[in-house]
Amino acid sequence: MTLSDIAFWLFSAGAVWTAWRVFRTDSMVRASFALMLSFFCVAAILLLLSAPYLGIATIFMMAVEMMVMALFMVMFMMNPAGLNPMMMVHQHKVSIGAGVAAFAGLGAAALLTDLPHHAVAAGKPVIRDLGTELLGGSMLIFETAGITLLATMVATVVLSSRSGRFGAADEGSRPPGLEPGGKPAGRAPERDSDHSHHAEHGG
Amino acid sequence: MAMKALARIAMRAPIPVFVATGRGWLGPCRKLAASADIAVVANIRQAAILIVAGEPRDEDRDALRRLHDQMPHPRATAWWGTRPFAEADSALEVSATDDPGPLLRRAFAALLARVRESEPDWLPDDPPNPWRGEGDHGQGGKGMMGGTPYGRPMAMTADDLRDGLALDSFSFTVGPFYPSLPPGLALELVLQGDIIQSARIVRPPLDPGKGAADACRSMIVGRMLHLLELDALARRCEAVPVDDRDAVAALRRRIGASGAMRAIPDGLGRIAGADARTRFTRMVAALGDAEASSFAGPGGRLVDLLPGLEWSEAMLVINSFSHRDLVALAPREVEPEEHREGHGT
Amino acid sequence: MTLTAILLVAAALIGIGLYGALSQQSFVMLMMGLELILNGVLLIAVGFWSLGLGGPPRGQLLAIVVMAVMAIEMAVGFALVTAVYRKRQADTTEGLETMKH
Amino acid sequence: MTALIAVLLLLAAGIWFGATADAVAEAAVAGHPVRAALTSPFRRAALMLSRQAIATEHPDRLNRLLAPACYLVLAAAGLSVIPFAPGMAVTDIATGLVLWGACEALVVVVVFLNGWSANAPLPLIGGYRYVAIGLPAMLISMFVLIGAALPAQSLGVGAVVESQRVLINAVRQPLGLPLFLLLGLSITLRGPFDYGDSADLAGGTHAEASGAHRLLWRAAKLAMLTAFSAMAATVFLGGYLGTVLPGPAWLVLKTALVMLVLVAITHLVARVPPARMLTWLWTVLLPLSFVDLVWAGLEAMR
Repeated sequence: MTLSDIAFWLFSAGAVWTAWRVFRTDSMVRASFALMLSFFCVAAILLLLSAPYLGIATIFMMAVEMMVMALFMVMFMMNPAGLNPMMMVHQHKVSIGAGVAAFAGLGAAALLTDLPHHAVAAGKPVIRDLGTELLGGSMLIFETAGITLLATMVATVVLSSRSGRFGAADEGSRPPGLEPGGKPAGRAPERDSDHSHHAEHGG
Repeated sequence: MAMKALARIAMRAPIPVFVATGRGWLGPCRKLAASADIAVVANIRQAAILIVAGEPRDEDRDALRRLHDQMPHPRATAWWGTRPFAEADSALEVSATDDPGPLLRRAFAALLARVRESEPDWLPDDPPNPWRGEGDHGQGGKGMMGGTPYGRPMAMTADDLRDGLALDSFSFTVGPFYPSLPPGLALELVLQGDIIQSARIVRPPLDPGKGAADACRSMIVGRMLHLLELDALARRCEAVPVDDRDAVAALRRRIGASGAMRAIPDGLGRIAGADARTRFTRMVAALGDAEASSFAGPGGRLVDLLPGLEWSEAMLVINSFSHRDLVALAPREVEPEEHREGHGT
Repeated sequence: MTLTAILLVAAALIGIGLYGALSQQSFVMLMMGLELILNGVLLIAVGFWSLGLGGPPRGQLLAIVVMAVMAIEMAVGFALVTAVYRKRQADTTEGLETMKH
Repeated sequence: MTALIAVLLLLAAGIWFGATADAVAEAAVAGHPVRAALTSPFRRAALMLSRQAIATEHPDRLNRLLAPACYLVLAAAGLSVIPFAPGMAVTDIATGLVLWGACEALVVVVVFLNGWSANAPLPLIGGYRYVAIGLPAMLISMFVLIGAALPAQSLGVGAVVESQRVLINAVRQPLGLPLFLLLGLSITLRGPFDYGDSADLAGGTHAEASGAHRLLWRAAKLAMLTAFSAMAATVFLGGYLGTVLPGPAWLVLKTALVMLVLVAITHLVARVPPARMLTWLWTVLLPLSFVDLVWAGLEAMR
């Protein structure tokens, strides 16, 4: 058992335990940051796997992502600190079954498959490799990811902003007629009869 | 031993005091703030001595008790020109005409040396609502939404002014001893995030009384500078000798150079043709000019100006008025209802 | 630290993530489950790259793509949550019985 | 090992120097005696240590402890990538700039947690507000740092220093240092970028902190000021490069210079309301950082 083995098992235990805590804590903010810690543990394993750039980039990215996640938690949950204990789950048994089955299936596949063994050579310039790959042979893939992210930005603004093209989003938009003064082109939004308010999710 | 050495060093620090200003006491409080030996802090959590300057209003007495109990140990209370509460044992009393400095220094040293006993709480330390034991999870009610955990009602959704998302709103009371508000003013605010949805005057600001225009002005400009994160300049402003023309002119130049005026957004809190920036500029120009008339009788209500403003903008708007204008803008609202909580810090 | 061990850890992460994604009522918690699944996928990708295949540059590219997918999932997810909340005041999956209006 | 000791020494010295510079600048601007200010940090620290650290009602206890402690650790981690002399850094890795970026991002998390954990309204508003301002400020700094990495053709901090042998980055990329200083103000919660611990919220995220807890938070902020200043000195002012004096001495001098600039800005420049700053960040400062990046790229290709 070398030092890196011990580190690997410690970080693995950390990753799995914090991942489990995500769904077992009452405080939503703690859940977000437990998830962040799970990612950090995986990032540390990536560092052990001689992927320094990917490891640190994961830490960087997940710190920001989980911060935003925590904000949304505080925003949308009426009990973000879990001062009022709660359990907001559905189809609980099925989910546990599915989780266990996924673990068992993937685990069996990992144990039973004859896996290739060819480790990264020490001293291989992996960051340089990644750079030349991103901006060389796989530039199209990289650029596609970039364009997709741009499209995502536009889409998120469109989806989340209040002012829509045909009126405020929360009032139900209705496109104008095809000719001036004509019948509206779309279907008229029906008035929602049952807005499900917070009060409905009973414990 | 180490604690004793620590206390000996700590004794030589400026005395951190929190001042609860009473009616007509702005002038003396300003003198206190000017002393280099005393640090008037903006948060009760930093204070070692609470100074009750002047007779508190009857309706502020409970808020004052809560304020006192938020002060960390070891602590003491000095009663300056007023009679101590019945529950205040071994009170430090200073007569209205005396300078409290020496007495405070002695008491502060005694507190740190553990010679003087720290004051106990004045109010019972109970949760406002007992809640454990009822409901599915012991939250004191039915379902996830029931109950009042720790005496706070669960957040409920309400319409909002900014983006119509209608998330949970949050209502609470600031004042009457909130350091960023004029003395005496207490507001009940409904917030969505940090946007004020509605405001209600719980207590009107204290009437500054006659002849306090100078003290008022430099205290208000000081508060504005605090709000603009210019603490050191604010301290200079609170201490500036108003009859020294050169000192006042130098202060004015410093304020101008810091960009304080331009930092206040254009058109913020506009009423009777003047916005917060204009009012602040006028107030700075009138520093040290006892004759300068305040921008009197703006007409309108403070509570109509605040909704839709972000927290720090709202604080800027409130502090851009002279005390006399604010008294006119924020009259006592007739509502006999008893209020829940006053946030002192 | 063998590839098998790494795959087992990743399987555990994916299992927990799947449980979360299926069981949670709150949208945001559901997204946490999805993120955990992607966390496992990231680990698998880099595990194969590092211990199985001798570090081909494209393996790292795959990991970068997984990260981009995570970012997109989060962004679109939150935008959808906001849009749904704006329309229906709902922040749980039960609030959506229909996809219309 | 020497590098680790150097980091801890620099951190301790930086906390003292920052506190003293703050006290002196404050006294100078406020018109109080400057001599007394030289020793006042010790007295204030002793005072904070001899007071009670109050616990609020039902706080998030774990995070209340972790937030200031992690802030301090992040400062040390950030400082650990900085070389004191060629090759002499605690974590001498090829992705030093990315690690520093991760520290920046985590500062936002830590400040938010500090506001969150008190279970009180004003700190929470401070935390929320800080996230809104802190995240875009961090984005700007990342673009600026990538700009500085371009001439070095490496993300390693050591390589960035070596690339400045002919011309320091502050001259080569004139927009870089000013934009990076904004981040410094933001991650140390200072003056014009103090949106987390601001006066309008009676102290914001640490409004409910007292005694030793308050001292720890303040020390952590000063530690981060030191780490940031050392980073700015290294990436834009050439770090340990310089004639006559030994390398580490140059680094310390340049770090102190950046600290003094930040302290001066803190006490002399007013803060704008957050909504306005947010607009400026996204519409003026972020595009400026793009300009800096393009500038750096063109200059590197020359």
